[in-house]
Amino acid sequence: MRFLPHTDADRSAMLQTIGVKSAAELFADIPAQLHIKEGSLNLATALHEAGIVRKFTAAADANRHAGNTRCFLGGGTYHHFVPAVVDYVISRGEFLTAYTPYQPEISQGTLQTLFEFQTMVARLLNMDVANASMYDAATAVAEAALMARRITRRHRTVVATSVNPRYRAVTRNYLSWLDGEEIEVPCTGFATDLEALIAAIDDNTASVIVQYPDFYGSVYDLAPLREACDRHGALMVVSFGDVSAFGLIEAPGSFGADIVCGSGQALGIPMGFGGPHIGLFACRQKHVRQMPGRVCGMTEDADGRRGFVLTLSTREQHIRREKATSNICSNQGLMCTANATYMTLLGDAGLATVAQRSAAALAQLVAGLPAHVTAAGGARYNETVLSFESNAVRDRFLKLAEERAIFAGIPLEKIDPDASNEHLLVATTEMIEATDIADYLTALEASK
Amino acid sequence: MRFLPHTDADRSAMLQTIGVKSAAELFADIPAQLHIKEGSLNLATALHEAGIVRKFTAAADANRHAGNTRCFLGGGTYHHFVPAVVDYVISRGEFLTAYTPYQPEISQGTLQTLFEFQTMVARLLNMDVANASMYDAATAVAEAALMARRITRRHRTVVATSVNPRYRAVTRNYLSWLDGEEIEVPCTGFATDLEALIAAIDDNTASVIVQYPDFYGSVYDLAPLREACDRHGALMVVSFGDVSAFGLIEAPGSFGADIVCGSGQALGIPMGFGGPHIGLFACRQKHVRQMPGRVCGMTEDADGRRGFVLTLSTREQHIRREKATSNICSNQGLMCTANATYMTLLGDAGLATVAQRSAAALAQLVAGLPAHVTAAGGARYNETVLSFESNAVRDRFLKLAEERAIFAGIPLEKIDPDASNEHLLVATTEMIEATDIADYLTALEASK
Amino acid sequence: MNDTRYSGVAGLMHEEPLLFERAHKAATSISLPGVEGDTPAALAGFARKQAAGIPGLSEPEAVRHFVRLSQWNHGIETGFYPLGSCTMKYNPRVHENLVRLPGLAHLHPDQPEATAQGALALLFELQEWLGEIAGLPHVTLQPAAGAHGELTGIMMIRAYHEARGDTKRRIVLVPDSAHGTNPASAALAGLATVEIKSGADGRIDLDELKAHLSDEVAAVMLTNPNTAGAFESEIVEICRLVHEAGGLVYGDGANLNALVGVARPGDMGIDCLHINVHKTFSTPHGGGGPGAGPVAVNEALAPFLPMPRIEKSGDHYHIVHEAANSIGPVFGSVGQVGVLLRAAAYIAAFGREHLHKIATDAVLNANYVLARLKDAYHVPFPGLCKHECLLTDEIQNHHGIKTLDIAKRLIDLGFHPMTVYFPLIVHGAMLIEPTETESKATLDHFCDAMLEIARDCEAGNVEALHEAPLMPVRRRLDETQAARKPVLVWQD
Amino acid sequence: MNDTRYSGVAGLMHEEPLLFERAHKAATSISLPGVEGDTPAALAGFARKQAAGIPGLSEPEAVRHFVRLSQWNHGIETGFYPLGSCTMKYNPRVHENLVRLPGLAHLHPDQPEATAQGALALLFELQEWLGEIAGLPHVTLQPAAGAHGELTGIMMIRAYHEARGDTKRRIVLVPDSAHGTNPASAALAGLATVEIKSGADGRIDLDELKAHLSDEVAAVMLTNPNTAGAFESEIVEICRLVHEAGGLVYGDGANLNALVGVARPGDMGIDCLHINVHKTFSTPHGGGGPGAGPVAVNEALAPFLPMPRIEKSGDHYHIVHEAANSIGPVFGSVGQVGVLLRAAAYIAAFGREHLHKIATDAVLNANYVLARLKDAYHVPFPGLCKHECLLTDEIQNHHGIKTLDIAKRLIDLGFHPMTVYFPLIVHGAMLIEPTETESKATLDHFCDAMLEIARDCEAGNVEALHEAPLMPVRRRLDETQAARKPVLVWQD
Ligand SMILES: Cc1ncc(COP(=O)(O)O)c(C=O)c1O
Ligand SMILES: Cc1ncc(COP(=O)(O)O)c(C=O)c1O
Repeated sequence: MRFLPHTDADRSAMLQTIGVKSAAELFADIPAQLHIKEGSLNLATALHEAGIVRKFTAAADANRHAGNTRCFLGGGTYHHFVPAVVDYVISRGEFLTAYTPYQPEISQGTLQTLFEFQTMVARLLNMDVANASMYDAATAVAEAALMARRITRRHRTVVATSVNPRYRAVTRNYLSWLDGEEIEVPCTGFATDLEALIAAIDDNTASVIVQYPDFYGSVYDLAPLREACDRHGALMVVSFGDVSAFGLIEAPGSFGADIVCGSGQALGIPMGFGGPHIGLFACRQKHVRQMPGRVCGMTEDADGRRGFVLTLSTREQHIRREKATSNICSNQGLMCTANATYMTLLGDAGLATVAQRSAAALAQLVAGLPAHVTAAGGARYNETVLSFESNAVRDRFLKLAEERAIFAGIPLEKIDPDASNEHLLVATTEMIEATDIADYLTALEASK
Repeated sequence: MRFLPHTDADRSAMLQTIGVKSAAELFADIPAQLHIKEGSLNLATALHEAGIVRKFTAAADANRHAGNTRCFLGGGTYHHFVPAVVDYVISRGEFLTAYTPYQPEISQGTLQTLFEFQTMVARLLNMDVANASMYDAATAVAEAALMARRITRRHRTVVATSVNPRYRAVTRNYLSWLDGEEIEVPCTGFATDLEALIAAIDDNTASVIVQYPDFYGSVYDLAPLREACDRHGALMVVSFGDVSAFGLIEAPGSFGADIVCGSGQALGIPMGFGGPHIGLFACRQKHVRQMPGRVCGMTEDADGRRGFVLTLSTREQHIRREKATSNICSNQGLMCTANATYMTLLGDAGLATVAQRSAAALAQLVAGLPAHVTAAGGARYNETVLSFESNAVRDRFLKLAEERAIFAGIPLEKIDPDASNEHLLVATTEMIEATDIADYLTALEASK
Repeated sequence: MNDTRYSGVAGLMHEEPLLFERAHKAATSISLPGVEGDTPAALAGFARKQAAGIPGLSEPEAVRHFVRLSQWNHGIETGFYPLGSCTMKYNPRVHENLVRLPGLAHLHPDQPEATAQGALALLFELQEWLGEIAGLPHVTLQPAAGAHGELTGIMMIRAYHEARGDTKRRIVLVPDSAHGTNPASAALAGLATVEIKSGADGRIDLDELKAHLSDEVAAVMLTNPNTAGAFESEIVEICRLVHEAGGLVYGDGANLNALVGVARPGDMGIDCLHINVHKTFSTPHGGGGPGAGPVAVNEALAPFLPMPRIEKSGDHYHIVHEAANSIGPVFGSVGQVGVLLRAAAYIAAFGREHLHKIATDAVLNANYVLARLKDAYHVPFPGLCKHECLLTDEIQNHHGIKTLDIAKRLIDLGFHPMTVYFPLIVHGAMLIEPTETESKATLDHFCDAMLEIARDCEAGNVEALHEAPLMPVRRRLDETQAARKPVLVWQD
Repeated sequence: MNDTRYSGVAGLMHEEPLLFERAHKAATSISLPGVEGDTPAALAGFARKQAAGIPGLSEPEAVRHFVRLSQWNHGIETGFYPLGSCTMKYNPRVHENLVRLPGLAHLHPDQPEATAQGALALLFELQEWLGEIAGLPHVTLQPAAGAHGELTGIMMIRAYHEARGDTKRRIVLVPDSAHGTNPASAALAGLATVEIKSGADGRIDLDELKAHLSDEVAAVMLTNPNTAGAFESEIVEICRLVHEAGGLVYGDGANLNALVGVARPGDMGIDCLHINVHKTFSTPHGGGGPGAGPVAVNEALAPFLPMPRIEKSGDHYHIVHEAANSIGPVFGSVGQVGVLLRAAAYIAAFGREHLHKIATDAVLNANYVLARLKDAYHVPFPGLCKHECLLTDEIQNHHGIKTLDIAKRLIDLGFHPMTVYFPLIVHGAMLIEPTETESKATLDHFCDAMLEIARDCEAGNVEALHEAPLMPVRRRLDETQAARKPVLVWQD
């Protein structure tokens, strides 16, 4: 086996040093009836490296993908451009094959990168601090709900249904094992219903969770919500699906959000069929000791030189055990490096361009829609809902589009089980060119 | 431009330091009539990174290749398996983006790797020493002919026509500008005609150049040639196309070759449509000062620790100028690293397996040939010539094979302009599986 | 400072300022695709008023920045990494290429199922393989890491009891040797944890266990081999007792590397197990993650598995989103796909013929290290170990040297230290896990270094130990200062 | 030893024995594809009697071996690399991905043309682009490097004269400032070289040139800008004189970075030019190569281009192997395709709009460095420079410090030294080429370091200079010992 360095001679010598006669003796503490026969597991037979490459290549070739299909899919995962440099950086063994930086002296590469990541995330969201990642957006939202409960010592969580249904489902799940209630406030016209939401807040409310831009791409003013939260002493939690938005529109922190969380996938991480992505998580400095997850801080070494360490670990499971702020241990480390590299390559100006073009593409698409399709109105970032006169027309269009190498949108009911079946959730990024929009519109025309 | 770090403010500040008003002034020493108008060159318009990826992907997708076609092509370039580790090692910036190791203190990585490479090449060929690469096999053979002229101070070079026609053509070209003669000795039955070759050697002969296994894959005893060379004081130069052979058959050095040279492409380098490959070059210790090309040697540093440097540079163009042993400067450096990594991963045992399977595949193919096709006889490593009754049948077969995703062989006349047009040069490697051979034979059957 | 018998040597590196100190401009030179068009008017009112302050670097500068930073790290590719409980094994390079195939990397999770059959087939096969390896046939790939798997498992166990109307089971028993995630996960699922004291041999004490079992116990969470590297030989009896008391057994699979292909948790009576594929199946740790923590369960728990899951009907693979008794989703997609695919490749490389060699070489290596070090270091629980061995600093304490000093000295010699101060059941723990991908030569170098450190302690030759590490770009860092006044982001 | 203003810092690295010292076994654990079958009987008599003695390492060990070795290197990704005449610019990472696309990496050079049209189209386009950039429309991609291009060009020039029956032209004039490959290439093509002395300004002395021109002169080989970084402002007149004397002008294109998009060698009267794409067009140097040295020529030389070449007819691309007057092939294939494709990508990224910025920023950077250093170091040929600037150690010699010491001190501070002792026309040359991909901040750090070294010399503060380098894993190496008794391979 190519990953096993020992020769049989090595093994014999080692067994002798140990003082046993055979490798089997090393397993004598496992009751005999538990031993399975070598080779008896129902697995495939071993493959050499060439065989594995062939197998995975064949599997990959069996798929359509955003490299050979124009991708108008969003819903929390976006086909943004990933510079080759990002991939190179995270492929370097020194980043790729290191563990969590428990020994800071020989982990300063990871640690300084985390510090830069935290800083850039906090700045992009306009928040005081950010942690070193959560698993994904959905679990980040759930953790935000829990964090708000800890801070407020209240047990009521209000969630807008314009929050991605998957984030809501995970949050609902997490909360369901605890005391308290979770209230979901319906939206209207594929946009957040702020009034209804504000009406749902009371003095027992730990937090109100919204998404901005919301699940349907709608952008709206969070100021009234901030006021309402203040009135009731509730925390305002703002989630997001495509973080690239904040290169263009006002950041959640600017509205006074207490916790901001969502997906960092847009920042240099390929869609990868759903993962690994990354959950970004930011909060106010004053709440930092209630924050879940790892965090990197600045300090000095024995010679007085600046350096970085994981810090505030008294919040964490390995110190605090059942009283920890979260159970998270392994997080999305390498994806922080990907995000940091991406943001470094783009800077403010590049991030603004990505956002501007992502939004402009949607606007061009919507402007060209034929009469038999309507788009949800109001301010939208790079995502909206197209509504067809019937499920049949919609699905005919999807088929026509696929034939033209276009993934035209996500049937809304696929993500949102409550939705009816004549809608499409449609997203655009800077990977969409004018010709792609033209082809999309032609297919729409043809579907009538 | 994403590769240019300056802002306009940087540029202004720098121009001020220089003491000029504009960048144009920096080019004032170029006569005005030579200046071309900015943007006037007939080139494509600039592409962003995504555009370049799309362009190259489209071009790549327009090709068939050995990843999706069973490749029975050889003739000096072979589709052997390349472990992913090789590619990772040569992609590391520290190896990839270094220059020739002129400053040894900060180039020990490249230098130790070169020393390991030289050692492994010398061992594989069973020669005393090897240099740090030539451009490719063809130029290596030409350089060997020149080196033999320098050593013997004779000007007659005898070449077997069973040496790859491309190596011969380059060698002929190099020699054509110098005094002396180049004699090419025909072969018979797609195998080296040793007798005729020996007959062509005389006391003015600088070297006799053969290929082993020869261009047609034939393996033969070099001992008689050695004797003949000794009789006439000529040097014996042995070239090769697929160096993997020496995992299985006796190395050229074992027959007393004076210079051994050929392609190292088989050792971890993808075919790449013809390059970059690498020319391996080995000789006897006593001739080392007549050797062309760079060479790395062992030494000590100021603290007495072992280290490596480029050495014997008094042979080279930068010191010796027109009297240098060669004009070579940049060589195939990174391909040495690829070869070294590959050999390290395979070791003797792996190299033997590659060779054994490459040969076994050919034997299986030949054993299954239908009656209307004949294979050149005698001992063959992994390459032979298939002969058809007519050009029409051969080409019908090629077409049938291509339809079945098989590159079935190289029409011999394509490489060897002297060959008639009913032959195919066919090669096998360990990438050929039993099913591929079966499909090949089925296609042959169908071509009758 | 530099001992030539060990790899650690002083060399030339590069200081690298923070990005924010390096970059001096708002503009970056990146060029991007996309439509040229105006910002939609409707968004104008929402325009960001102040740029975020993310300094761009040109591509050449960015590469140099991160390449230099990378060189400050120790990774499995640079040296030995015997972090106990972390299973730092070699990460095959070819796996990095596989997951970057465009037909895998650029799939959208919600693209039509028919267009992603290749990916679904690989994931389904992995589900099957993991079930087979665990001896627990029903698998969810959703959990994002081990701790997340624990949470998922405990949720399922709770759902199981509740579905049976057995609602008063609100306690999870956790050995004091358990990893911190175990109690934390139980708490997150709304259950109370009660710690059970390990026996003198570091294993679960059957009497102690019995004393705690009751009709309020939902589950026992155990790790086998345990975090001291010892196999719980009474595992069958333990499971029987828990089951008898109406509870279920949750297995923390972080230590599966000791068992893979040799014995199966399901066969032992464990009901539910997470598998840290970033340990056992060699997906790279990435400086903290991402990992994946698939959970395998038996028939009883199968109905409660989270959704979505991948199922096969005929030749077609589906992502199934709904099931009557499912606890619901725990993650935003089917799982950390790229991580899971690497794990599948690792299993495929070994196959049925060789899979057990992972465990046999891992256990061989740990016992070899133990055999070589057991006279020089205190072994709290003597006997054979499994994939890792536990030592303490008791002997070295007499010379004023503690585990931390030993760890830091190892850094100077070129090794990543072992896990220190875990498990908590011994004082000054040093938990050493070599894994199966290390050579005898490397183990010997490491043991030589450890023995030399022990001799230096004996000889009172301890300055280098107190001062260590001296070689890396930074020496010991002040963690107290970092925590007291946390500086978590850069202020220009 | 460590000055925090510069990046050089001592850190932890790993010693790594030679492979032959590390590996201890004949067996490797690689697993390979292919048919299982017996060795053909006919080969039995030729079986290798003794294994080569190539020690295998397992994959984990091999990766660690080469990763550690890599860390001992300085590359453009780790730091500034101002090697004059070498054009060490940033190598775009995306290019590494492009050439690894299976549809480019796994093409056989002799697969049917119709199945490789994508690759041929890219190469053809590059041929056209290079011709356009050089102002010499006919291009061969075959030469494997600059020196190989020189040889090819001189062969063509010889063939040209001979085709005209002008057979007595056997001399090539080469300025004394020329790179060593120039005379070496001429000699390889069977011509005699005559050195022409540079004028006091380092440029070609027209009188000296005229004195050497005759009907025996086949060609003048010149480099423009020359190797002192100065543009040959008389280039038009030079070419006119050579042509008048019946000779041709060979241009060494190693310094094309100063001109690309700004001025064209062909327009100057140069007949034949090689282009080092591994300099101007940013293909990585790889620790010595591979490069590529395409040659561009005018109409007069076009018939003599080596074969094979890529041609287009209609929509179809062909590899043409034969042409009546071709000198024949100089390489075994159409060229170093993977290298050439990277060059094409670099040109494509700049395009017609931006290509000149390569030259303008490269020249700006060199002049900036010159401006900052010209008071502290001797400038042998004052005035503006092009893409590189030339200094000498004359001032520092007074303090016993020579170019080599300055170079080695730069290493400790974190920089790769400039090119030293070339060109040969000045004593103690230091040739500094920053390239267009370096930032002002990097140039400033480098200049600060150079100025500090100069101040240290003034102040007699020279110990660090004599001792340097102290930081890398090795200090100055004994080159004399290496050459006296060459040890080129390891003996077990
Ligand atoms: C014994 C044990 N359990 C659980 C975990 C948590 O796993 P993860 O980091 O994947 O969440 C770990 C990780 O270190 C562990 O060692
Ligand atoms: C001026 C000059 N000419 C020619 C060459 C030779 O080019 P190559 O190394 O590509 O053969 C060089 C390379 O350093 C050079 O600087």
